[in-house]
Amino acid sequence: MKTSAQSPGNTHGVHIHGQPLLEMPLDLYIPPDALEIVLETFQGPLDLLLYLIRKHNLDVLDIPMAQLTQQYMVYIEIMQRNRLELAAEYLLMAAVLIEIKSRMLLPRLSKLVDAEEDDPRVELMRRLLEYEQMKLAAQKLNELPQAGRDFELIQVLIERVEAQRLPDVTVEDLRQAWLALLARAKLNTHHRVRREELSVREQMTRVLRQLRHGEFEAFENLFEASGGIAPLVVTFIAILELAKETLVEITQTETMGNIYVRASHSLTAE
Amino acid sequence: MLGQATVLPLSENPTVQIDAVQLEKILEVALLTASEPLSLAELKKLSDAPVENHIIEKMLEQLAQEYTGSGVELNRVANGWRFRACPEMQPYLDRLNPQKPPRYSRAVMETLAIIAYRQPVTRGDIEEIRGVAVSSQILKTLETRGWIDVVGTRDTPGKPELFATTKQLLDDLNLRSLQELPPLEEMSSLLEHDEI
Amino acid sequence: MLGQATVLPLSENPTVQIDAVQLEKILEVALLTASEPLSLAELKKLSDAPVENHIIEKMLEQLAQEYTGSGVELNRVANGWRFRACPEMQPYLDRLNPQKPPRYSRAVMETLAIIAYRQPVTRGDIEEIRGVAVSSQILKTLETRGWIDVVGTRDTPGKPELFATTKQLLDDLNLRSLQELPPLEEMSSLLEHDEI
Repeated sequence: MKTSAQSPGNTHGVHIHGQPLLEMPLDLYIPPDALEIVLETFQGPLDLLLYLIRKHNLDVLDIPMAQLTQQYMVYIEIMQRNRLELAAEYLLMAAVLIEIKSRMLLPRLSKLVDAEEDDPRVELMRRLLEYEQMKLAAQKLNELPQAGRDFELIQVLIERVEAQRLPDVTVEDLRQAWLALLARAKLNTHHRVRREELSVREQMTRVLRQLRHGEFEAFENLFEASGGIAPLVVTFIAILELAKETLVEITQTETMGNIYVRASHSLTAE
Repeated sequence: MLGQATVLPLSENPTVQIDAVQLEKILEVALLTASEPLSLAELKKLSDAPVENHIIEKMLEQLAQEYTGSGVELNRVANGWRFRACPEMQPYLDRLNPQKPPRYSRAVMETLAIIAYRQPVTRGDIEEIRGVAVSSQILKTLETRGWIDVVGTRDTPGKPELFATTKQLLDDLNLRSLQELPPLEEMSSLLEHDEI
Repeated sequence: MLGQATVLPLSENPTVQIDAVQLEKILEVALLTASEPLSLAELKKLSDAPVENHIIEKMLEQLAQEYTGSGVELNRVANGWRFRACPEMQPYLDRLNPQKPPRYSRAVMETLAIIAYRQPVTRGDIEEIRGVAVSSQILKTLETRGWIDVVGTRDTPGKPELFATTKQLLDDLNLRSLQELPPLEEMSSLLEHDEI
């Protein structure tokens, strides 16, 4: 595993900004700034207690409560004197320590009870060990290489070179659009939506398309004979409709002569 | 791509020793991880010892060469050098990132519906039915898509163009003829009743 | 890395013909371009014909092998396979992007450790172990990073939320499962240790 900036060498001592904190004079003058940094570095009363225990080489299984409590109180006092924002947890822990200490002064009432179970320090010991375990786990976790911090991820560009993808449309979309129009048209009652044969419209378009060249086209050429009678009728109606809308011109030079059709205006744009 | 790197004369100054294999490896990784093209100036920062431009360029060309035939290519672009996936890999990559196709706006769809059901129609007809102006952009969108075209002009003042739908539209909708569109009768009956 | 691909028996079904060289090339490009790890299920989509998992896995292992010694490695992480730059390349890459992501505070890391090793846990559980209040900011930091999320609530008064770590955390730490996290220090070793 890769080592990181966090000192992995001595994982048990208290580290302040990566440096093991070996000296913490208890009764001597401490530069207030340094102390502030130190105190802010503690993660809470358990962290401070652990520091004191490890620093003074105390036995976690047999904590000398008087000594520990006294040292803890020194820190609390310094914190208060420096008007550091003192979390309530620190004061609560002070109370816990004093309580344990006082209970240990009391004579054991029952000799039947197992000494260890009766030890008022057991719960504190359990908490200290559990916290220390997690504190060390956090250090190790932090030493694991992290994406973005200790290694980069590969990401090669995908360049979308093809034409922009066009929307898909289904018949249903078209139907919905039409329905929306009708719904709106219904609100504007003055607007008339005529019932009409779509096939006629289709034939109108077909005929117009055929006449796009602008020249006269023989009338009969506009019909597709292959489809049977119905399409012929529809085409005929379509041509009449086009004439009515003055979209086509129908001419006949002589009676019974050939009928010619052409678009009213050839498309100059085409 | 490792192992094929040849030793290049990295500098005219013989006292500066640069590990060409190592530098090419670093250039490759930097280019693979970069989110933007890397300029020569940036790439030069990767070398422990000063390197001249043409040395770096030669290395980049060699690197590009090594990737020839793979699905990835090293390109020189305006801002520098960068890797990209070859365009022909796109169909495969699209399987992983299915992009949702964009949708046409309501205005576009309604215009298309009017042209489909009322063809041939002028822009004025469409505006009358929709009750709002139809922007040129909408008609252009549909024309570019090949779904509508101009089939004539109406013999009225201004000679407005008549729009109709194309066979392309039918193909794209998987229809054989306009008659296969949802019938208008159904629509009108909906209108007569009180649903919607 | 092209050219060294060998032909693998791609399917037990001999009628299905798959171009192994082509498929390996596609896998490589897909992995190089992906922004997230790709699962086997996703990688299988890249094949034109159905391929079995173990064939794909064999190809991926071969691909990983081909990159050995380069500055890039193909890893299997919790969410699948992905390429990353080797950590030893980081000092060079940092020259291009000098601003490093901030390191997390001890409070954040301890909270993360408790969630990782004791999950699922409530905020109350975390506070009990740490002996101090856990600010919402800490949990938010971890949630925003995508490293933890709420997996449920405990059936106690107040219905506190239960936090757990995500696959994203494992991916970012280049791990396949929670079991690959560093083992917890044994309680006994904590007790024995008496020196500083």
